[in-house]
Amino acid sequence: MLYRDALNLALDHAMEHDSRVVVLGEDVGFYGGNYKVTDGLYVKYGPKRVIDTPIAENSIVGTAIGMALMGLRPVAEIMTVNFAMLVMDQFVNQMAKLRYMSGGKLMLPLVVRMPQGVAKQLASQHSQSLEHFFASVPGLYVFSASDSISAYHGLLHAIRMDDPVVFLEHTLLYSMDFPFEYVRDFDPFRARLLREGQHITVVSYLKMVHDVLKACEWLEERDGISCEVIDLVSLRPIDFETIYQSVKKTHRLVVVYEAPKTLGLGAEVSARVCEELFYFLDAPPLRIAGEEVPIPYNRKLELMAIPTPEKIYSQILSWSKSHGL
Amino acid sequence: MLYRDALNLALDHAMEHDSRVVVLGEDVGFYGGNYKVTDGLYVKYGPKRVIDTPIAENSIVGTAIGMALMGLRPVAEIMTVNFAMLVMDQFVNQMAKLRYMSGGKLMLPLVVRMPQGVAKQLASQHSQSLEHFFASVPGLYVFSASDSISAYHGLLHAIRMDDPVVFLEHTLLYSMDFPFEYVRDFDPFRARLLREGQHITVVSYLKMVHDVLKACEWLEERDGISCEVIDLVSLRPIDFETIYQSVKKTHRLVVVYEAPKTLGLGAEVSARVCEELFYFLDAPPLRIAGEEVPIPYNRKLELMAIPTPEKIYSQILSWSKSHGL
Amino acid sequence: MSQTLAEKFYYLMKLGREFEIRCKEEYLKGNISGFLHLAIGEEAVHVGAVVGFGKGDLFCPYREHVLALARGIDPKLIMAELFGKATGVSKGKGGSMHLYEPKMDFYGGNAIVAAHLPHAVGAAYARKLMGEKAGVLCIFGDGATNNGTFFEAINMASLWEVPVLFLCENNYYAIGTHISRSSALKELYLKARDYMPAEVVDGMDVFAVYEAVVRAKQYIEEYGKPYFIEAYTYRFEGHSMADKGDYRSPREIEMFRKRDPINLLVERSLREGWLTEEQIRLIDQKVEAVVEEAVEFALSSPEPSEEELYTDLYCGVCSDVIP
Amino acid sequence: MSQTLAEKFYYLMKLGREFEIRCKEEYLKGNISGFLHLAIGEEAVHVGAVVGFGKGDLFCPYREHVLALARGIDPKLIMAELFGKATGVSKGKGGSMHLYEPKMDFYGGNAIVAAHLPHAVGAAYARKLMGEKAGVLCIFGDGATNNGTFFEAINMASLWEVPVLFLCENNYYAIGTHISRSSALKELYLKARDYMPAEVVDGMDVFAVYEAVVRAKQYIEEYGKPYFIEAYTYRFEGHSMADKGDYRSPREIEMFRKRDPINLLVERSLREGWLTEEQIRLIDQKVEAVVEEAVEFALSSPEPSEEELYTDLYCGVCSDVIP
Ligand SMILES: Cc1ncc(C[n+]2csc(CCOP(=O)(O)OP(=O)(O)O)c2C)c(N)n1
Ligand SMILES: Cc1ncc(C[n+]2csc(CCOP(=O)(O)OP(=O)(O)O)c2C)c(N)n1
Ligand SMILES: [Mg+2]
Ligand SMILES: [Mg+2]
Repeated sequence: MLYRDALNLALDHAMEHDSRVVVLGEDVGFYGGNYKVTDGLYVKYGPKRVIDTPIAENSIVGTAIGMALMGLRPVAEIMTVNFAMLVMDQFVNQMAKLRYMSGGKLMLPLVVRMPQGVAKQLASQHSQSLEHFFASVPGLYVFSASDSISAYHGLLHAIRMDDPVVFLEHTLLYSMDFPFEYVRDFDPFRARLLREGQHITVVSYLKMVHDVLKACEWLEERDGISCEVIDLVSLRPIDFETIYQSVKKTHRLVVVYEAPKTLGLGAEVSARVCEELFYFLDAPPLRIAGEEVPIPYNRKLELMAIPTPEKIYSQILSWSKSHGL
Repeated sequence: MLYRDALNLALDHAMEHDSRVVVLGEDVGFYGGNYKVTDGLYVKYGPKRVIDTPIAENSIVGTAIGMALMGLRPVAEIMTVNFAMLVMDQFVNQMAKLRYMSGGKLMLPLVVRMPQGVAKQLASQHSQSLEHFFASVPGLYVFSASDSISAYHGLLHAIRMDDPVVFLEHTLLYSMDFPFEYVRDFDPFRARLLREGQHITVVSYLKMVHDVLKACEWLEERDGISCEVIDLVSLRPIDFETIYQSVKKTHRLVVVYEAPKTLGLGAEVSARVCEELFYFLDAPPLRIAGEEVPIPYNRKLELMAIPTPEKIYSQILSWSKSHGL
Repeated sequence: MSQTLAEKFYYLMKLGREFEIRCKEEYLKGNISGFLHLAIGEEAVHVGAVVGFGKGDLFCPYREHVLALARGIDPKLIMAELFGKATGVSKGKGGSMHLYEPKMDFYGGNAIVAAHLPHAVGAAYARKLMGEKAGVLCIFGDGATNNGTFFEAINMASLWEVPVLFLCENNYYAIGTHISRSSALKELYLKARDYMPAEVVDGMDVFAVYEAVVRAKQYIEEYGKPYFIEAYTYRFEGHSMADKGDYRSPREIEMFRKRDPINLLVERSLREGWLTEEQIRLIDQKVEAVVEEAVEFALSSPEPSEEELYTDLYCGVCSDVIP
Repeated sequence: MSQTLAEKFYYLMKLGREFEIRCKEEYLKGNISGFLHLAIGEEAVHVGAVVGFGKGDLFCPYREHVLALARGIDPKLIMAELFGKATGVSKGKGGSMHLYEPKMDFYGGNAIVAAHLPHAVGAAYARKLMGEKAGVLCIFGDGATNNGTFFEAINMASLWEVPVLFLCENNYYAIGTHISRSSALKELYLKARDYMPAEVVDGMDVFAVYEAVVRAKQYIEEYGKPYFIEAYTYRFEGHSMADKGDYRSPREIEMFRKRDPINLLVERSLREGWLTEEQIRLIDQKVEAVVEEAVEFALSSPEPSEEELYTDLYCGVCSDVIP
């Protein structure tokens, strides 16, 4: 099932079973969504529950908050995470704090969906990965979906939750086809073990998961290095238990993410593992991440700016070599 | 000299010597600034160069960008970093990227000043520390000032730079009195060694620097533990060289910051040191930071939410004990 | 009718006034801390609006003590919140700028200028979708009307046809900046008049505010559309306890104090025979007692326990409607 | 006068049209990638405005090829940018949405809707402060007028009295959303008329746009104040190459295509005797050659070197004016 269709299915099921669920965002209605995630919902549920909004991001989430306060369960779409920079006040100062400031009197059953990441030559204002902006905020939950199963179940779970969730998708995944099945009690707070391995624990999420899996196959085939691959799914909170278990076995940690390395989500994973499992580590953690630059338009430069399967492979290989693997 | 007055002096000197320097922000002119940092400038330089703005943060920085593009050297004030959440588009998508996207054709000699941190019971929407939001963005420089010397010289240097600078102050420092002197070639990119020590390297910045110094005195006096204290000053880029030198000597790292621990600036410092100096470390790094909650209004809870000299002292002490110091 | 109204107005305005005068004292004593924004001088707007609006959701800025009192929230719980006590309306976690009581449709203060306007629009959208009649009252200042969020909310409310009454209390200042140095339009109703009916009212006359709001409420509920009222008023104190307010000339302050909304109400009520000196004395006594009781309650209330630091961040449950 | 103008307009509009038709082909060939927003159908607005405005700073949205061409930026350098080549106007780092040439006062495209409006206001403030006469031209779409940043910029421009000409090209759609589903006001000039002179113009008539802009330019420079023009136009293509634009009825598209701004210009120019068939043929030939040359230049230009990934992020120098 296409990743896009899995998201669409989750929205459809939620709206079908719960009349309190409404969808709002730019072009989500009549147009069917910029990435067609909401396709068909407008016709099926009508303009009152599938709401086209003006280009006013801060107020899209702001109105969704108001709807949630009244007992609706809005799912807002911000067309891309780049535009979420206009929403940070509603995310950080409102969505994340209203419940706490009210001593628990307010409830915000609210989901904000957005795609992020490098697609193809969309240039620096349309290519960002900004998960750390949300994952650093107490009061928010942040989920990510790397395939159709986590897309469907993760989004559905987010909609069912009575707390605010930022739901991150990746632009390049929408038209990818993944095996799909309904999973009993899928838990978005548990990281997923996508590949078992002995030598190295590789932590990732969103689209990078697939690049990592490819690189790890090569490492196994060509170099006999066996990697355990973990898909975080939840970026706030991070399921460190699952990471710790794996690192206690492999004694080596690699974190792969698309955002610039400095202060990206992997910084927390690397730091936390060093602080908690210092005496288990056989090698310093390795972070493979984006370069410290905006994403350039030129394709060659664009690919240089982010991890690729080839780069992940070669960096893990040389790092393993230089640390006695 | 009061921290506030040092900032005022820097602005005054800059405006006096360079007619291209203008100041803009809410209440900065006629009112003299919410924290009186711009006091007197309105009278001295007039309303054309000390510009009162509407409550429109995104456009305060947006207009400052336009001014900078034309060759002025604006210094914008965002009243507190909490309101900078309304400015993230101009910071992340504009200020940080215009030069790069233009292949180096555009120049942005622009400074945005803002105070952050917990003052006293201002509640969660007015008490945040958000330095990691800026320090994670390629294309920005981020400076911090912990005393009157770094306030004056750091701000003046920021104004002289032809690149955009986010200049972070701390609300509690404004009315603090610090020794002042004019320093020859002060370099905001170099971290400052505020205290020499043998056993532990303690990295901090802004107001926490002073709590750290207090805690380190106690550690020395009461427990004979000698700490080396580093004030980062520049938060992007981070002067890792100075940190490495110290850690190579002490073999132990502590990072103290006011923001919630997860994904705060200290995560990068801890991760980077583990990755680069893995074999030098005698103990896992320790991060002493804010709790994972918004800042509550109640004073007792507020102080529980952030590091204090007492907490810094006791946490470093027990950590040292449990790691053979 | 006018008689019962006059009595109600006087009680609530006097309660607001005395409550906040006491807040000032308690702030200076150190029992209240943080930002404390007083509405002294603006009671006619707050009381007239809340009473006139009647049933419906309230979204307010950080200057909301009198609005909360007028909505009927127990003064004890408000004072306890200002004292940061566990018994406070927000468990001591919110403070002066963050009073909430959803049970009374009070969605509280917000410390980010204009951020609550889209909340009000979304709330009204939800109420209408759920087929409920009562609209939403959203209060904000003159300074807020220069923020982009204000216009986004105005446009969406009008576009989506939702029942919000936007009430702008124009007290001429945003902290130390006079409206003439922050807004290109000095008549703020102009900013909304193309989107919805917009009118101006004397914010020092509680009856005028009340009547305008009653009319507006009828309109938004009958048509399910938004309405805008600009109320001219003035804050007699500084912006908050941190501000002396001395950027305003004594003459200007004097001029407005001459039109103290409480005095105006008293004079008129006596003239019209709606209230007697005796009634007023009795109300004043009651107010004094209520405020005293609130302070005693706050003083004798316990601090929140240390565990409270970590509670109320997430509710951690799921709605089970979806299979 | 009209004669030389007609010739100039025809050349630039035809150049814009052919340049973008070629962009489409090159995009389908894979020589151009990313978001490609074509202004086909909107040439009268872009050319009339830039020519009419003359000297002064330009701030544009992401749909800015024709604006850059009209400003006189070498088509070779623009095409090379779209090809992502080192010779591009932004060294291949910006692409279609990010063309910049400060030497020609062209401050380029911006891919964040409405984000460039405050830039234009600040630029105009700076020009005025530095005593320069030329104002600033800021172009944006109908959808941008629903964003808070638009209103903040309008208010500040009016409050600060800075010479900005706000030109709203109303093509009725924001991607797939018709203006009637995004804006409470369908006449967008209403959003500015209380802040500054605001008028409406037929955006398919290049002479009408030109004359309106010339008048507006005189006003902003004479009074040092802002001005607003709403130009009605239509994009014949989808929002970008990623959008088929099929949410618009064939009838609607047909209706607007009947008023293709280039045809209107040709018909009128022939009728008025401003242009002859012969002249038009010669211009067409020239345009063809220029576009061909641009593509060849782009094709034969080198890719940026790998070091370029890290350059141009900071300039790393200091102004030495301050001791
Ligand atoms: C977005 C934002 N910017 C700035 C501030 C700081 N601030 C608090 S109140 C205020 C003035 C608001 O004036 P107005 O809207 O007229 O309300 P009033 O206090 O006069 O009732 C400002 C600038 C804030 N809280 N939020
Ligand atoms: C802040 C922001 N939100 C959303 C987008 C995605 N987007 C790009 S163009 C566009 C439509 C803009 O419509 P309009 O302003 O009418 O300009 P037009 O393309 O019609 O000329 C949208 C929603 C964006 N680039 N920036
Ligand atoms: Mg005001
Ligand atoms: Mg449009």
